[in-house]
Amino acid sequence: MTQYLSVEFIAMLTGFLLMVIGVWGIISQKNLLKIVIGFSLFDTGLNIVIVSLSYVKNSTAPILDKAVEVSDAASKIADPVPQALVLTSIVIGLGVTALMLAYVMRMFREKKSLEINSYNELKW
Amino acid sequence: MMVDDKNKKKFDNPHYAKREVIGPDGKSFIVDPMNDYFCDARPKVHEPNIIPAVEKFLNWARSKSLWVLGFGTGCGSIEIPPLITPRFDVFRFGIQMRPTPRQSNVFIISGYLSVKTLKRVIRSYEQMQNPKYVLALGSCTVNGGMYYDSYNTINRLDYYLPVDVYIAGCMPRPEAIIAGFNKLKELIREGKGEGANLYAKNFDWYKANQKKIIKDWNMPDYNW
Amino acid sequence: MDFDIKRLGFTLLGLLIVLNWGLLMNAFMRKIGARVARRIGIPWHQPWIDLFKNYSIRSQITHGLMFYLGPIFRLSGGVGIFLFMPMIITGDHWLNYSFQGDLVLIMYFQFFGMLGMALGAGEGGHPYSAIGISRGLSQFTTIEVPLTLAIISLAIQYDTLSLADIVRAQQGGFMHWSMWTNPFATAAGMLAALGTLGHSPFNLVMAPNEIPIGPPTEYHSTFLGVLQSNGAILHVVEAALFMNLFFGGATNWIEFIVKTFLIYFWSVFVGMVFPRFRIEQSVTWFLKVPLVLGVIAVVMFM
Amino acid sequence: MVNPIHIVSIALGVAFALGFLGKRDKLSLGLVLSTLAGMVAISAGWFIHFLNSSVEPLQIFTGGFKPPFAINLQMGLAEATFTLLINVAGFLGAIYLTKELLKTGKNMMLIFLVFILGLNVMVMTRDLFNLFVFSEIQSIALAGLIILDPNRKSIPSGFKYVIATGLISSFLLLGTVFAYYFSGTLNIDFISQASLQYVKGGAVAVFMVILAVILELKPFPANGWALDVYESAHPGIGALVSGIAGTTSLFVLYKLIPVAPFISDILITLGLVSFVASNLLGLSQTNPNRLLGYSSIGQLGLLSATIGMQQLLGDKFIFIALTILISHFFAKAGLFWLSGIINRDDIKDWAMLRKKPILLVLFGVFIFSLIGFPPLPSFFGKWSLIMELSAGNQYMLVTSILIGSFIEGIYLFRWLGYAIKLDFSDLPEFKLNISKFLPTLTWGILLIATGVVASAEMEGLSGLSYWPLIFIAFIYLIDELPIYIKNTLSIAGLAFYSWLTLPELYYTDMLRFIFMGIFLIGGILTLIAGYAYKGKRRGFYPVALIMYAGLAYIIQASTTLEFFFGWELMTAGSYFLIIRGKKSINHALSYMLFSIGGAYAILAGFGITFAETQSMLIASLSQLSNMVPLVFILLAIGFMTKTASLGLHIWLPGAHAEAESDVSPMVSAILLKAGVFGLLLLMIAMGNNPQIATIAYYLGWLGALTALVGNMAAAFQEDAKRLLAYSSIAQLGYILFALAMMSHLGWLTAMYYSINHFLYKAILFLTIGAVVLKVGTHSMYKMGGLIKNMPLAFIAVLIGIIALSGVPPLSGFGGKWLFYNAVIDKHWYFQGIIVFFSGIVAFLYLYKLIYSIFLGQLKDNLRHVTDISLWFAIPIYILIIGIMIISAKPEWLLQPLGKMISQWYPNGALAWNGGLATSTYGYWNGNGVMITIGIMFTTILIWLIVLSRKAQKVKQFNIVYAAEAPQRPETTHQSYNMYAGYNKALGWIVAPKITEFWNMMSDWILSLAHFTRLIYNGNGQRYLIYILGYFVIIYFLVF
Repeated sequence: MTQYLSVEFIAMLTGFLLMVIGVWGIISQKNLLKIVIGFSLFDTGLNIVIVSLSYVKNSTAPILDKAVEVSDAASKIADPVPQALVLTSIVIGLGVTALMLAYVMRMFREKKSLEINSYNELKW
Repeated sequence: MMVDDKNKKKFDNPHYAKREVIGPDGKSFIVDPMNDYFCDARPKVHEPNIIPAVEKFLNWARSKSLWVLGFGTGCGSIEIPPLITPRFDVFRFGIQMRPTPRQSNVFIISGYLSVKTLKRVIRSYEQMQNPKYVLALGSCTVNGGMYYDSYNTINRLDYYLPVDVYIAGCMPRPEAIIAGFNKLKELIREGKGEGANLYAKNFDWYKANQKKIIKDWNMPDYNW
Repeated sequence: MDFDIKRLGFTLLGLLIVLNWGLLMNAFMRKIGARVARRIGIPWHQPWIDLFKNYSIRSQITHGLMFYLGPIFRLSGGVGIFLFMPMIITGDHWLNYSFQGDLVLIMYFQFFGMLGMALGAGEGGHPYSAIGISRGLSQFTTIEVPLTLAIISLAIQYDTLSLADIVRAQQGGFMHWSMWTNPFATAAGMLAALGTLGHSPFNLVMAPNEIPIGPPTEYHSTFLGVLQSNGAILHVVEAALFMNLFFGGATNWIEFIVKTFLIYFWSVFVGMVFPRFRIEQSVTWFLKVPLVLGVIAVVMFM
Repeated sequence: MVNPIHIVSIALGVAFALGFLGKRDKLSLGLVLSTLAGMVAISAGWFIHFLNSSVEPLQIFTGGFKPPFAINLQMGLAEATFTLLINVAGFLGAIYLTKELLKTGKNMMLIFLVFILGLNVMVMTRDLFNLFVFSEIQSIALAGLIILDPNRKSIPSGFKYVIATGLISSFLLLGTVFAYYFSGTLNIDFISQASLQYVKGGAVAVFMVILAVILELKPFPANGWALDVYESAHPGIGALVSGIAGTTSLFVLYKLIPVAPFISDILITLGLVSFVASNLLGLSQTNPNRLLGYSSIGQLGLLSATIGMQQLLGDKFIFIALTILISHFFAKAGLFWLSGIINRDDIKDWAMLRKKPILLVLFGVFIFSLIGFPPLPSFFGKWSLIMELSAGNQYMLVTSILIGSFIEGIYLFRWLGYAIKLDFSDLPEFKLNISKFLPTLTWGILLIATGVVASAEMEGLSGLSYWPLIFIAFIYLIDELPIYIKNTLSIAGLAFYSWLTLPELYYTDMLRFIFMGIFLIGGILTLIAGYAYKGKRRGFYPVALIMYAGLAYIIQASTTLEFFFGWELMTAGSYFLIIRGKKSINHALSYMLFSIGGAYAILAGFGITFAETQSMLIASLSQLSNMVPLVFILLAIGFMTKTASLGLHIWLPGAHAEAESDVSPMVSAILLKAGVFGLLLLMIAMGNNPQIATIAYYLGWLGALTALVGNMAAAFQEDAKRLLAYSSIAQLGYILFALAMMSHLGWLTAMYYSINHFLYKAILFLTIGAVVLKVGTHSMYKMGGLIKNMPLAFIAVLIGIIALSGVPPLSGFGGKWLFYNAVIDKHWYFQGIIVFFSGIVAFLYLYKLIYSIFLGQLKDNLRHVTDISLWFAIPIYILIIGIMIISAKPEWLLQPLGKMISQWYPNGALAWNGGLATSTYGYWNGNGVMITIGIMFTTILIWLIVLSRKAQKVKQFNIVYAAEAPQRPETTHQSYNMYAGYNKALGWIVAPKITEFWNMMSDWILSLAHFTRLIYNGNGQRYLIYILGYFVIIYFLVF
């Protein structure tokens, strides 16, 4: 039971919860901005999940200095790779979100509407 | 050619008027049905066989095989069907009906002849082959009979066609017609059934007579 | 091929006999028809007189080359069937040129005259000719089906397609005829014969009161004479075909004459009794009863 | 050798440097183009390097660490190939987009460069996270490129694209990190070594990674977003998305398969579902870009399925995948580029291509490449794919691939037909921009070149000579020259080939000699008629020669591949020949569809054969022991689509009737014999197998019914060429019937018929074609009385119909005689009766043909028509001489034929005594009959000439006509509906039930296509739901 109360588990659960909320927002909201927000939530949740994976109990930050010797670094520090990944992922998420917002702006400029259903011209 | 041009103007059959048509190559040309559709050779005189014996034999055969064109021209045509019934049975004498003028030798003008019918009679007659014979029934063919003063009935048939045998009566009974056939046979056997040659010889005269009475002459002059 | 003057002589003599017998038979049939209608009818020599008359017509017209060739094809068709058919089976004299081809040749040579005639009449340009031909061809397609079934049945039965061999196989007595040994084929064949010989109820091709006389509407004088000669030959030869197939052939001319007369009479007899069929009626009729009989005939020997 | 890392570095460097260039757009473009050229050079260098030597792939370690501690890139032959493809396409794509890039400025160029860069890295990287990063870079760049041409359509579709790819790459990321979590590494090689599929969570992780890649490949139905991009983005971008991005994703998929081997099976299913469904949806699409989108998705589906089949295909995998991929790569990009040049929203407007004929040729090359026609690479790819799959007994896969390809063929050939045939006079003029044209042309040339390279790789194609194809290419190059030069050259070519092959075949192989003779001599004769045409007749000679080359290949083939090569070549050539007719568009399409269907049946049959015998020799058909009936039926169906047997005959009447005057005899008298030859080969190979006897029995019935229905239908036609076409169907029915007898006499009949049919059908079609050229109509009732204007034509038709009908003494009778003997010998009485009946029905249409055209009443407008062209008359009369010789001396033909057939069926041969042939049942002396009839006919002719020498010649209306004169020729010519009574009695036999069946089928398929595509309702959210749903469903399918 205790393992389900651990930090990493709660973090991961939160992350997945956010992702579900985000997906729900993306597929249920009709407003373009809300969709983008949904996506943002989803992305954040994803990032939390990634970070939660790197957590190693009772370990310290993955910085090789006096606190952690190189020789026993592997057992003492948290996994640095997901942290590096999450940085990249955040950047990319930012880029994607920005791109989406740019698109929303142009769409609004074209049609003066933020309703996703008014962009159904292309079909079949 | 004796036919005068005045009559030609009366050709009013729109199907026989000259017309311009466009060929498949896109070039247009004139079609003149009267010349293009109909042969314009005159009927010729066909002399009998130069060997008298042969001609005599052939005449005998012709007299024994009289093929009648089944074309009822007037009221007398009702007298013709009885000929082939068991009561009169002209098959006995080698007489039979043919449906096409090409194969017939005998043309029975059965009674009065309206101008309109005359036109058809002339056409059919000219399409029969030499030798051919005309049997004329009743007084109408002799002098117009009871229609002598009608505006549209001819009075005297032999102005228009060479008649071989007239059968008097109004109308003649089948017996009389059979008698007429017998007379015709005699004539043929004697070599006197040369109506076709007579017609060819005096073609211009016959044609002029025909055109005089047929006002709307809208057929070719030579009906082959 | 060696030229055989004797064979040619016999063949020409046979042709002469067949021609005259055909004309005479024609007269007989018309006479019988007249008597049925309680008339006296034509004299027995009327066909010859008509033939002479037609050859003696002085003037003729022609519509063109094919019109001219039509009767020639037609007569060639009739004479050709004669040439390839054994007439009298005993001896070698009256077998004609049947050694050049078998039953199949005869069957297909029927079309030679028909086709040529149809072409000639077609060039005549008369619509009635074309109507007659279209009817004739239509009718002919189905007439041939039971006949072919009958022939195939015989070919299986006698194991040969040679007409002479089929006739030889039937020799030796009345009961050896195909009529008895293969009654269904005979029935199918004889019903087909009604169509082939062209009497009522299958004379729609000529239908005198409707389309004057169909294909020969434009034919006259010598052309008609040639057609008449062909008609005489063809009727005898067709009858001879059925005689050879079903009725034991002929061993002498007397037998030949009697048998062909009776076969021809069969079609005249039916013609006297039944009125004319419309084209779709006659086409379908041949695909009913005669066809079934023919199928039974084939199944019997399969 | 430049380190491949510099592909990345120079691209990135230039991308940054562009920012400093200010507004100097032209300079920027120049820089971008030269960068791309540099990238091409680098990858080309590596490509050549790896091609020439079997060196180990180069590993590049970034940051100096080895994996798993750092990202590594790999450059091997595969990577070099793919980066080369990407960079070349990127370079040419940039050239293609010059105008647009200059208009939008350097930002777009920058994005373009980044896009290509992203793809390059995706190919080279061995690191999962790096893959994610660069696929994101690539998608973001692409999202930017979509609004290269910003409009109402492209902006929303870009948005849909961003959301969808965002979602998909999130899955990729999620999968990546979990894969890392379970394996402790991000390196693909290490992950695959870790065998994550056995770890519970690990399997899910790699599953997510793979599925994200699959979703990048836009599988049906989770692909609405991609379709919108295809439709709305600039076609130049569409080309990049479909051609390069798709290719890259495929490579990534290929790379990742070792990570999750369990996905293979599901991948095959998904790919094939996508392949079949997308092609189905393409059926009711009219927008060219969206149509290309469907086609792209279909091809990507096929390719991903191929990747899944890696284990099944073994050694051949690389070859198969590469050839199909390259076909897709070149063809799809090329088609998108063409679409950009045309710039129309309806595929019907593609007739515009004809304003620049070279574009039409390119279009044709691309289309044929997608379907897989020789000598294009996908032909070899599909062939090998089918062979290998069959060898693995994967018949379900074979079936679905063939069905999908067939459906693809429907819309692609419909489209091609529109481009070739529809009227383009109303469409606007357009200028061919060199920057747009050059890339397209390059792609076309590269496509053909790769085809040639691929063909060199094929086993079982060694016997094929490429000289005919080179000769055809030469003829195409001189297409601008006048007709007589090309015609003479073509005839010379055929004559030379005849001289090369025929004498040798005569001594070695009689069967092939005869068919080769029909094909080549027939070809020469029909080409002679071509002199009658004027002008240049563009495009005619190459396609006609392609058909003849195909026919010749079929004859010379010793392996099934060569045979199929020739078969497809012939189909392609004849398709173009047929579509040349004025109203041929639909008929050519249905011809093509039946041909493709038939070809696939043949392919499947050959595949099964190969599976068992492991041999591609045609002779191996005879060694088959399992599934013989199936193979026989498949191959027979394939061949019978060419012989147009009942049920498969729908294409023939229209195709033959509407074809040009000298094409009709080519396709009728000559082409159909290819099917006969195929059937003969089949029966020779398999005839000994007892299981075939039953099938042959039914084939016999089929042939008989074909003969009956064909002839019956011919009798009711009003169109002269359609009549002859139905007659061809019937004649081929006779031949099928005779072949199916599988006896000496049966085959003798079939061979004799084949030769005869060639002779008289060529005569009839040539003559009628020549007449049609003169009178300008096919309708017989509009002609009439032409005997006086056209005596030469009349005599030719007369001889033709006498020969066809089987009336003695001409050659047709020999066929009938043989036929009777064969039927009785084989005891096939009832089928025989039907065939016999149909033979008599033939008289109806033959008479109608000759009467309606040449006899009866001459029409006004035809009064001045002259006789047929001499150029038509020459081949016609040569053929007539042929008929006369065979008629007079049938033994000259029948004796060698009999000798040839005796090697397969020694029993039942004819006995010859001079000219007299004797069979078990009957006898026939063709020579004697000819002489007898000749003498008799002449005698009677002389007799009548003597009697009627003085007959008066009269004109057309001098007929007896109920005492009146006829009025118009039109109302006096009894031709229309000539056999009304017959129709009333037996017309039900030809009620178009079969046509209705096929129409029903096609309606059903079309409505299915229409109904299915309604799932794409245009709502971006719906598309996301599809993606999620796809994910979930596949998840439950896998686990």
